[in-house]
Amino acid sequence: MDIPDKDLLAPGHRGCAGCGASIGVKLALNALGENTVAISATGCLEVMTTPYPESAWEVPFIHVAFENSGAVASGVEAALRIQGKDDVNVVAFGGDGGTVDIGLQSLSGAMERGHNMLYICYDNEAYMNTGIQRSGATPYGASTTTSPKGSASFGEDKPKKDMPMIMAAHGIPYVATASIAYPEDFVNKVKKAASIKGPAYIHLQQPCTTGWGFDPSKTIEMGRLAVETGSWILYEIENGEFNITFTPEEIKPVKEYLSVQKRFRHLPEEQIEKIQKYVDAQCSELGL
Amino acid sequence: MVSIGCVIKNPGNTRNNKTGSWRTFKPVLDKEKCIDCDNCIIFCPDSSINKQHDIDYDYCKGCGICSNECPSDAIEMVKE
Amino acid sequence: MIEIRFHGRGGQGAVTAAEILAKAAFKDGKYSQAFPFFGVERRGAPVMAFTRIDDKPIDLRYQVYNPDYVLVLDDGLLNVVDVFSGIKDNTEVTINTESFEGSGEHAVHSIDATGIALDMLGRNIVNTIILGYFAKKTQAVSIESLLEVIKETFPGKVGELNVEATKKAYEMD
Amino acid sequence: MVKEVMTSNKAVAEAVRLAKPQVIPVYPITPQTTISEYLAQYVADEKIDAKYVKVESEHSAISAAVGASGAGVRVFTATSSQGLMLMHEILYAAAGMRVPIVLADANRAISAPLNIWNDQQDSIAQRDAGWLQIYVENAQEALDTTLMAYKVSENPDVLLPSMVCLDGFILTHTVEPVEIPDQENVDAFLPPYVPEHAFLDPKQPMSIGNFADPQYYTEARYAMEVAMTKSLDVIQQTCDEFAEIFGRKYGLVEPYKTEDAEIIFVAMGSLCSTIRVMVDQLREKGEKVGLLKIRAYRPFPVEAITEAVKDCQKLAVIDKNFSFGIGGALYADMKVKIDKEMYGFVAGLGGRDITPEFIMEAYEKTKAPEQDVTWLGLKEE
Repeated sequence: MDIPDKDLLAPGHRGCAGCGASIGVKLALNALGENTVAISATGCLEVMTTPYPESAWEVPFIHVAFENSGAVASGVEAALRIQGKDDVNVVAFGGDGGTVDIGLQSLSGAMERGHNMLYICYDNEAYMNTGIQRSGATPYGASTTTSPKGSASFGEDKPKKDMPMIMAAHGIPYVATASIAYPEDFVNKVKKAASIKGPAYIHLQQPCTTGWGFDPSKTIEMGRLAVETGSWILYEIENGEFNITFTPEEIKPVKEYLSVQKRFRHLPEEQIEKIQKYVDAQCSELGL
Repeated sequence: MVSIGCVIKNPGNTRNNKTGSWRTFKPVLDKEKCIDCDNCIIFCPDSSINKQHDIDYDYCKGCGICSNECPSDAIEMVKE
Repeated sequence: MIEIRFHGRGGQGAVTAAEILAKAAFKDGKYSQAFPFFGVERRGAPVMAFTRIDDKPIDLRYQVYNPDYVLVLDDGLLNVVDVFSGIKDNTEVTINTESFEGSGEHAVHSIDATGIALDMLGRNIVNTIILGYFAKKTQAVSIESLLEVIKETFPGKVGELNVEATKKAYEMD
Repeated sequence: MVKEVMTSNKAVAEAVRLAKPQVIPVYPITPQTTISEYLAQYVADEKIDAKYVKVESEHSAISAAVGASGAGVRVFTATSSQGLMLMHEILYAAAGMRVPIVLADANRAISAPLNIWNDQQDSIAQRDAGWLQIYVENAQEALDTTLMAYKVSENPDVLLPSMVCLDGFILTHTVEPVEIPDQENVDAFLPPYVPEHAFLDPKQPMSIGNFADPQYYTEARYAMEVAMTKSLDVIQQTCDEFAEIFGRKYGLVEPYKTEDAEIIFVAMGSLCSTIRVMVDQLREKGEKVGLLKIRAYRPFPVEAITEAVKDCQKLAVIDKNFSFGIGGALYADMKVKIDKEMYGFVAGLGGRDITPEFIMEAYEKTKAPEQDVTWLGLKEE
């Protein structure tokens, strides 16, 4: 992989030690290069990178609110294009909350209108910025502060919203899933998305040391486990054509992924089995 | 005085913020063992390892991802 | 200042008629104003529109309650709406109807605009025809300006047909 | 220069065409809709060289507007009522980010009960968002004010967005003669927007819309108050410059027969037309009465108001909005800042027609007051 002389996400930002979002955004920006304008939803990313008067963004950056990065990006894109700046990459970032929940409408509108832009959802599977509340992207069984385990609860009782497929249903030219643990796969997808004219969406799984409950050194390991257990499947849909982009040599039991995270540690065996069945079904549906 | 609209015109200036002070353990690289896979550079959340694999302790928060992802066990986490 | 009130049904062009009249008066060198009273009703429901014409700028911004002229585009409205509401002794009321048998209390002109419309336009759109008749009866607006505005409002063949129909109404007794 | 008969909505669209914004994100809503339609057609017919962003909501309209303005181009959007309410959060963000957007609000009542007709509660509800708010009285003023709004908002001393408030239906759907300025003159009056404080250019990266902690937030908001105060002069200068070129004079406020008036009506928007006629009628009967039309509600022109009402005895303030337990917003602001005996009147809510009788009632009740605040034309049962 090409290593740039200077990262476009500067150090000194306030992300947690071991922050997966920083890794994902750094990789994406480096892949896109300097001729890029970035938009961010409110969330961990925005708060940790732009505490006035400091900013970690080495490319032009704008943030407006939590739920509107799709629409803000639409305006940015329109403004750049009308000025003839057709070659500038427009990339919008939103966390899972800002993407699959509160920002869904705004994003849907942006995708439907066909803006030439890339939207990257950095998915850490809960509202981490405000202290680990569940989102529509929180997986089944995860204990969060608003889907806590308890005497009558095993945690989140609904499966993760299938956001990439919702995006694919918009008929946009490029949709992909990715993981920070597979940087080459991710970077290739970012570059492909940028080269395609029209809207592109990448759903990037990004383990969160604080929210998932694992040692900061294990951020990448956790992402790898998600993929190796089939809990997170790497694929792309290019002009409607579906392709798995990474197939693990052997698919490990999901328990290996669940048992090393605090958010799943409470799960009884029968719930783990249920999750295993769900994961198996997903794998077979997508052809992994 | 704040800038108009709190716009930041010299971005990248989080470099003023030396997050190295957050660290409890620091990564130490044994260059003899290094196989130039660049994993430590690619995965560093704080852009604290340069192309020559020098670790910038001004910013390294000591997360240990580099050590964990090093296939040749060339990076050891040492208590500050 | 003269104040005109139009009664019609949604889709019959009462609002357009009020605007055409205002534009024609403006072409005559006068000041004018036209506006609808909109309900949320749809096609077919009763609507009202108003026009004011004056020699000086018009500074009134409320509805017309005591009109000098009332134009009724559809006699079916007579059973639904009090088209005579607020009229003055000298208010002239024009109704699109084959024949009007009122109480005799009010001065009413009747014109079979629908007949002309069906005959000349092939559909029951009477707003321009009523305006032609109004222009003749009142001379509140010149027929030349009226026809010009009708042409501008409806370009092409529709405009030409409307101009002919309006002329016919103007030439009627 | 051509003169045409048109609605205020068309007049606004004409102003937008002349102002040449490059991005127009709009979402239709009654009674603003025809603005969004005219502009879509102008773009379709290449009368404006702009990107018309067909957003899926007002929230996205204003969000895209902030994005585009932040990216450094001139932007226009328009809305009304519920749409403005949906924009609420981003209106504050726009002002705080100091992006000089111009927005036309077709003033309409707020639900519930659902009502599409005119009052001014929608824009009044946004009075503290940090936007300049100018209320207009007729179609000509709607056109002229839209042009002036860009010049004021884009002034480096101001850099706050502007809201041009025009009464729904009473203006938006009323046709009347309007003078359309020549493009040449408009270009001379309103040069292209050249942003210096904020734009998005990879050649010169900057971060916009940042996070500010307690150490900076207060100063950021205070800077807006300073800009808002400065905008008083900028608005007046802009009006003077406009008058030089186009011959039509406007101000922060417009006094009418106030010099020797004992009672002065104070109001905003289209209502002022009818009040002016009533003032003339009352004057004919020997009553010493005048009108103070408030054009600029934000910034609130305390000095200009104080000067205009200094010699009168009483004020009759008519609001098309209401703050519970207080009275109308204009009345409340006047109470705080203007040292005069005054009475508040709430009228015209949800499209209730404000007839001469209502205005006479306000006059009588100011002469012989019974209470501080009166709802005009309220049906008792």
